[in-house]
This record gives sequence, structure tokens and C-alpha cells, in this order.
Amino acid sequence: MQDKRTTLAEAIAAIPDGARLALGGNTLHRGPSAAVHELVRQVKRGLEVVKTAGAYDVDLLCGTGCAASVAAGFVGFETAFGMAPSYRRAVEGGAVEAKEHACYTVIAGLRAAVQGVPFMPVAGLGGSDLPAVRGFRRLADPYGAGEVVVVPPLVPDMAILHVQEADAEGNARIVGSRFEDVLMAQAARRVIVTAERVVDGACFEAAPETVAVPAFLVAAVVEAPRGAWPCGCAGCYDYDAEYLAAYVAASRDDESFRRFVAEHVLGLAGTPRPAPGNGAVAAVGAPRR
Amino acid sequence: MQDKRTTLAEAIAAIPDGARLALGGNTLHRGPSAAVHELVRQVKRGLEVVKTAGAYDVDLLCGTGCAASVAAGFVGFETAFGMAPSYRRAVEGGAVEAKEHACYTVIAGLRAAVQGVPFMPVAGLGGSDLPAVRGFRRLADPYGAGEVVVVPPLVPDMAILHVQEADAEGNARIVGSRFEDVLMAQAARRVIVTAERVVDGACFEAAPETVAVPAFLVAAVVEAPRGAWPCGCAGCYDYDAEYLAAYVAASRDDESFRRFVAEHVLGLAGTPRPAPGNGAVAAVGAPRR
Amino acid sequence: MTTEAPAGGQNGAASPRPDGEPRGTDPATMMAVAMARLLRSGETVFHGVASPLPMVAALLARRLHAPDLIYLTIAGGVGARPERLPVSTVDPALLHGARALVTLTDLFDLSARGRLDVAFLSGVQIDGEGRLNLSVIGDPVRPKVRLPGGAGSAALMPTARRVILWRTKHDSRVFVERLDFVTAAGNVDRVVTPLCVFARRSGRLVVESVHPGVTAEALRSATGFPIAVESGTPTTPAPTAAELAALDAIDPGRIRESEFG
Amino acid sequence: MTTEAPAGGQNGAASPRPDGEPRGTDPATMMAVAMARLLRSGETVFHGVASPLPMVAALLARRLHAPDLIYLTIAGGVGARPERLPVSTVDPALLHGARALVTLTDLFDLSARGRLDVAFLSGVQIDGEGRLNLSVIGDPVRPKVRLPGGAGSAALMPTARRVILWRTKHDSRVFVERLDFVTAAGNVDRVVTPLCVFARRSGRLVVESVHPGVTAEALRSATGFPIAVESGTPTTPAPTAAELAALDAIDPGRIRESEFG
Repeated sequence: MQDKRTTLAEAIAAIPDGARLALGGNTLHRGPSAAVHELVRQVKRGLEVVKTAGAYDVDLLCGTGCAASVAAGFVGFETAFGMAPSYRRAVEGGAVEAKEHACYTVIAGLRAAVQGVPFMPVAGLGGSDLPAVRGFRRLADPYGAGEVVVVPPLVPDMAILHVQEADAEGNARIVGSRFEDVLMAQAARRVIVTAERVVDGACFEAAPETVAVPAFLVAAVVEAPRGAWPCGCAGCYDYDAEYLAAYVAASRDDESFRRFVAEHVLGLAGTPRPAPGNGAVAAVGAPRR
Repeated sequence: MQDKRTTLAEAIAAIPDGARLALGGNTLHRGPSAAVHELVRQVKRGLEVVKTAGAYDVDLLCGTGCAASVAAGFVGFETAFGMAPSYRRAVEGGAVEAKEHACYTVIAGLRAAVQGVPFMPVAGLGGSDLPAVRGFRRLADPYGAGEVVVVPPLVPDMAILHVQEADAEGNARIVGSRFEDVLMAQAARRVIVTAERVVDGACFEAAPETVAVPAFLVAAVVEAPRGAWPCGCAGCYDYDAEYLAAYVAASRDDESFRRFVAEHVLGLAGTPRPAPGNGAVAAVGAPRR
Repeated sequence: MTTEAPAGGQNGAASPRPDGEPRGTDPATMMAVAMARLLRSGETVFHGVASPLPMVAALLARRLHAPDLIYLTIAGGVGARPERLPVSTVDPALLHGARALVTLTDLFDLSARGRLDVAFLSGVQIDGEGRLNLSVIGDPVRPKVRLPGGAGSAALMPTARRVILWRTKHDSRVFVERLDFVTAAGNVDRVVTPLCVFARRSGRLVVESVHPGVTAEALRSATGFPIAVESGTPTTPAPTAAELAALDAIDPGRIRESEFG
Repeated sequence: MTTEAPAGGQNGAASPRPDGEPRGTDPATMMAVAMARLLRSGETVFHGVASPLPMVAALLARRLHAPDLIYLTIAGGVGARPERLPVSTVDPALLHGARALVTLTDLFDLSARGRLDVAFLSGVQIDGEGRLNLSVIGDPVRPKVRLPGGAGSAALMPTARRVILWRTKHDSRVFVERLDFVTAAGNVDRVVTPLCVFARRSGRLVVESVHPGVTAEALRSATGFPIAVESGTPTTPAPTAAELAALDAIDPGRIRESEFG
């Protein structure tokens, strides 16, 4: 059994500038925020961020100058917190390229990567300007009369996933929604797993169905309690509404954003805020707090 | 909650002659044998059988004249019992068309069906005669220099899956290996689930990850204890080596095969042989008997 | 799908809140009820991120006239029975009581092969054909406003059997003659707003019913493309007592209002 | 993958079982050991259906020199530690101790994107380039013998980094000049038989080592394509005491012999 445990700093140090990074989770849920904070602290540049629906992670990487482009179907803080302010500003100012996508074309690109094929056909997209602006080609059906949009492979150099439990070898258990994490783990050249808790993998033997990512796909394992914060992590903690509201408010201009990041991200030094509750993985879907 | 429970006879009666049937399981494991027996009893004709790796199910449907064609990557009884005798004879005699496939091209065809696209690219297959004999086309990569084989959709009219537990609505829990069952359930127009036990679906709420097929894909649920027999069913019973050996031996000629089927399949009238052990679902992978 | 405003998050600022109308004709309640009425038992119904109103509508319909409605979300819990309604519509609260889990990929595939009955989608801009823009205001390469993106819409709109659009703001910046970018187009069946319900007939949005207290003139001036509001245009029936009681039970915290400013 | 015989199941009938040789040079043991020696720690190693020898070889290698070998099967248990060895190599016994489950689809994808290090495959016919036939003897449309089919081979052979072929029967009907049908071709690295180990060099199979007690003449006459067996051709080292002890521990029931008639 290979012990792949390492520190967050070391795991993130292995990511070169210009890397294409797939981030697990969805909007306010189970994003790999601790790893994103470390990317900011290590002043990564030129990253391409791949996500189906991002929020804090994508926005922060845009606002701090780490991201050069974003390939995502959606970037926003959902209803409670609104638009992604730094993403907007960075794209509108030309600092970040927004690679227009539907969530399903991100998925299709990842699927092409997973399956080792040069393109993946995608149903739908009729009437949308998306294929044209992204340069997605249409191929004629060799077995029939129609044609279909095909999406090229989207191969992340690294996928970063935050999960509830992992063992030292990299088996990663996801409680509740898996989102596109499994697809990202398969599509990426390497995978970093951050976990609320690193556990003895023997406990997975009774319920291997709950292990979403097998160890052989994983390069590094980092124990990161509250590592999704300020996103929520199902069964562990809710998203931090107060922090997110403050983040969005602080993002109204560059100066207040910089101050916020200096205090809350650069000052964090890997130490997440103390948990309001305990860190145990509870039943998903139960009322919280 | 829709109650989709019905009898095996009624569920199978809904399958017309000429239907394309995907059968779950793999070789000697978790094949939907009770349903296959019922297909034989109802004297179905002209079926196309879709499976990655089949054994008793495919062979019996060929020997009894139910199948007109087989789209499978492998048909055989593995090391202990050897080649599939009736499949061989039916194909060699021209009664059944063997549609040459790799398991992965079966999967690719099912994937095209699942994703609603007119073809699915497949890596590999270089140097094989398979694409030529099956008429699989090659498409140029519009984003690069190479080309890739594409497989047309394989849409089963019906998928028949045997699982350890299902609820009345159709949520189907598979213990252990899922094989291609999930893909088949998604690809097929309709799904019949036979289950060792029909249980109160509330028990799935604590571990929804163990439910392989969600109810909304399922049209009919049949309680069929020992419904995989003579295949094994993980956690419930091993494959029946004695029966399978007798089946293969009886298949040496048409007359002895007919006698065997009359006694063991037509005579069964839906009643499987008594279980040698109890039917409780035990831990998978534990030594048996 | 999102109803986030293009600039500043002042969602619903233009939404009328008629005074003196019977209980339940506030815009959030009217919209939730109107959307719920469009759903049928047995249908597979999906909404995405940032979709409180569709969440409430689906649960309301399931409680009332559509008990076998199959409620699908990005959280992936099939047929969840949430104990409390979240504002985030990807929340693990939407897993409670689920007996199976699916992924967003599974749900897109379901739609792609023609098996998704209803998708709820929204647009920052919506045109007279029911097409929508969630991508950019201005030039796509260097936009004046970068919007959140189309999420599932480009893939779902042409493949879901029926698409129901909703938008909590109804003004001529939302309902426009011409989109800056066509994020998605397809099988739009109805559009529900704080003022009315549009149906799509022969490829154009037409006013199917006007909500109580909304004048033809107000509706016309709030809509950037030409519409016909005849004297015979029906009024959207106000919520019934049964609908209101069910809403109170499902959404006591009035999460349905969270999309309004 | 299968080593089922084309007619009658008389597998291994032609396999020599030399008398008076040291313990462990019986064909099943020689093959299992020779196959195990080809595997390295850290590699992802896959076998399919009807593959007792690869199963034993992978477990043997993991116990000896390749502790971090990642053992993958159609049963889907990753890194299983079976308590007993099954004859069916898709058996749930191969789930015991697994900490994650994958599907056959996942494993084909792994190979397709170049991440499967070793695939064990077999052929009813194998030619001098290491291509194989598992499909038909005679005409493909109306075959003289319908074989079981190629299973994973057509997809895995060109995409797995190294393919190790094994066949428990070594005669000129198996190792043929010309295949009736090319089921699969690709990255063959070694071929292990009861008589020898072939390596593939410049696209042709060459004899890398001859098992103890096998004469050059016997090997040549059992092989349907031209091969060179020089006086300097090494003898496959007999199993070591450590290898035999490990084999006894893993495979006390000698499941490795089940592929032999």
C-alpha cells in the first residue's frame, strides 16, 4: 500500500503555472476551497479552471490573478449571493478568458478525455451560439442523415477534489452528491484528494460502493478538516453564508477585495476557521444547526 | 409511489417477438436466468440478445430458438464448463447470427444510446477485423490528424436485470459487481428488474449509493428468489456447478438438449429449485458453503 | 439555471406587488403556483442551480395533483423529501429521503435521449421565440457584462420534452426583441413571470394568462417584444386555498421569495 | 479472455508434463510463475473472464516482488484479497477486501486513455506477430467453429501499455502461420505457454526462454510459424522455493491447473 499523504503545500507545489485544473464540487458545495486558498498563497499564474458550476473557487482564482481562463457552464453564487464579482470583472476587463460552455459540453470534453477519443458527440445545442463561438465542429452521422456537435477532449493536468473521507492510499469516499468529481478524477492526468478525515481504508471494505474514486487514480492525499469551507460539505457542515456574503460584499472593488483576501486567505496559512459544530460525518440531508 | 410489482409471466409477456434484449450480469454471475426461463416458456422468437459476456442465458436462448442474433463480446461458460454449446451450434448452423463485438463496442453502442447521439467513438480496435465485418465506420478527427472508429447506437427495447434487492417502485440495489447493468438500464427503452427480495424502499434511504438503478428507469419489478440460478448472485448463492455441468453435457446433441430443457426449464413453471442455503444477502466475497 | 440579475443583484426590483389583492397573489406565490400547475404526475422534472421557485413548484405539484412526479436535481437525490427548503438548490437538503442517487451527467443524458419530461430554465434575456441569453451582454469576446453562463440550458432546451422558463423580473431589459447572445433555444412550452404566463405557439411567445391585478398596458410596456393582450385574455386563477395550504406546509420559510431582490 | 479450446474442451491435451523434473516445473506452475515475473510493483494489471492463470500470477507477483501492483478484474473489486481462489475469474470472491469498486467500462476506459499497464489476454489462435483469433474458425459469416468472441481483446490490445498473452496449449493449431480472423492486434509484450516464453521484437514473436525439459525440436514442431531456438536460448528459470511457497499460500487448491484439460 502506497502512502500518498502529504501536506497541502507540497501537493499544490507540484502544480505548475499554466496548468489546467479541474475542481470538484458544485457552486456552494464541496468545492476544494482549502486547496484553492493554497493556490492563491503560492501565487500560481495562468491556470485554466475547469468546472461544471463554480462559485467561490473560480471567483477567487480569477480575482487573485491565478486563473487565465475558465471553462465552466456556470459561475455564480446562486440565489443568496448573486453574481461572481471577480470573475465578472476579470472577464470584462480581459484578464480572464471565459470559455463559453454548457455544463454538458464540459462533461463531454471530460468524457472524451476519459475514453481516450479525439472527440465526443453531444446531443442538443441546436439553436445555440455556443458551438460557433467555441469552434465546436459538427460531424455528419455516417449511419444516418443527421449531424451532431462534437466536443474535443478536455484533459485536466490535475483534478482537485475535496471529499469527506479518504485513506492514505487515496481511496476517496464521497457522502451524498458526487457531482462531476468521478469524471474529473478519471479524466485528469493526476488527482489530488483533500479530505475532511484520513481514515483507515479497511473501513471502506464493508461499503466499497461509497468510495467514489479508487486509489489508483489518486496521486496525493491531504487531510484538510473543513477543507471545503466556505463551501458546505454534506454531512459535515453547511456553507458559511456569513463569510460568503462578506466575500461578495468585499469584492465590490479591487482594494476591498485585496484586503479581504489578505486577511482571510493569505492570513489563513492553511488553518481553517474553527468548526462551529463537530467534524463528524452525519447523515446527509438531515437538518443542520 | 407507483407500485410496479408484477408476475414474471406478465412482465415477460410484454416483450414482443423480435425485441432487442439486454441482459444484465456477466458470464456465470447475476444473469437474469428466471426471466430467461420465462422467455423460453413463452416461446419468444426472433430476439436479439445484447450482453458483454454471456453464458447460460445466451446459450439457452440460442438453443431454444428464441434468439435470432447475439451482440456480445464473449459467450462461454468460462474455464470450468467450456464453450457455449448451443450458441456454437446455432451460429454454425446459421440459425443465429453472431454479431461480432468486443465488450467495449457493446458498451460504446449502449453509451451512444444513453447519450442520445448517433455514434460513439471507441479507442483501440486498430488491427482488428472487427470494424470491417461489423461495418463500423472510421471518422477523421476534426481537431487533429487521426481517425477513430465510431459505433452506432445499440438501443435495447428491454433490459432485464436481476438484482439482490428492489423496492416496489423499482429502485434496484446491486450488491457487489454491477457489470454493465446500469448502462443497460439507461440505454434501454424499458427495464424489467427481477430481485431476490422486494423490500421496503425506505431501507435504501440510509445508503442510496448502493442503489444502482433508480426507479424512474424501471417499468416492472418481479420478486424472483434465486432468480439468477443457475448463475450465482453475490451475497446470496454461488453458481450451480452441478447443474451447469449437466446442462453443458446435455447440450451435446439436440435430443438430449431438448429433454434437459423440458425437464429443467419448461418443467420449472416459475419455481426455482430450492435453495441449498438460506436466501439472506450475506457479505460479498466471503467464503460460501 | 439562474435568475441572477445582470448587474448588482437587484432581482425583481421591477416586480409589481399589487396591493389589496387576495392572499396568495404576491408574485412569488403566484409564480410558484402557476409553475406547479404545469407539471403532471409521472413526469421527470429537473431544475438546476439557483432555482428556488422550480424547487417549490415541483414539490407543490407532487404534494397536490402530481404524486408520482419524479423530482430530479443536481444534488442527485431521486425523489427527495427535504425536511427544510434550502436557498441553494444543489444543497444536500435535497438528498433527504432519496432512495437513489444520480449525477448531473445522468440527468443530461436522460434529456439527451428524450426521456426528461420537464426542465426548468431561466434567462437574463428572453426573446419572443423563448430563446434565452445567460452568457454575455455586449460583445462575446470582450463583454460589457459577463453573465454566469448557460449551465444546462444549451443542452437541455433542445432535448427536454417541455421546457418551462421562469424569470422573477419582467421588464423590457429581460424580455427583449433581440438577444445579445443565444445561449440556448428549444422546446419552450411556457414562460412564467411575475406578470403573466406565456405559452409558445408556432414558435412565438403569446400571453396565455395575465396574473390578477396586472393591466394589459403594464404587461405590454414591460415586454420588449410585441405581444397581444386581448380583452378575452384570461386571468391566471389566483391560488386556491388548497394550493396555499400546501405551500405553507412545504415552504413555511417562504424560500420562494428568495429570488426576489 | 478465454483459453477454451475450439472443439471439445480438451484444453492442454498437448501440454507436456515432463516427468522427473524438479518440483514446480509442471506447466501450470511454470506458467503462473513466468507470468508473475513479468509484473512490476505499481502497475495496473487487468485480466478478464476465464483467466485463472493471470489471476494466480497477479496475486503471486503482488505477494512477492510487486506489493503495490493494482489488481483489476471484471468483478470490479480494486485490490481485492480473495480468501479462496475461484475458477470463474469474474467471481464475487474477487471482491473480498476491495476498498473501491469499478466497472468493466471504467477499466476499458482506463486502457483507452493509456493508463492500463498490463492486460492479460489469450487466443484460440495466435500468429507470429502476436495477433490473436477468438472469433471464428473458417468463414466469419458461416463459421466452421464459432469461438467465444474476443471479449476485451480488440479494444485492449492496441491501448494497454503491455499485453501479456498466455495459452495453456502449445501446438501448431494454436500457434499458426495465419489466423482465420484477426480478433485483436496490438501491444503484445510476451506470450507465455507451457513450453516457452515468447517476447515480441520488431513485431515478431521470438523465443525468449524455453521451459526446463523442453527440447528445441519439440518447441519448433509445436509452433506453426518459424521460430529460432539457438543453443544459447536461455532456459526459463525453474520456480524458486520462495515462489513455490507463495504459490502454495495463494493457490493451495491449485486453481491454476483448471485451465489444463
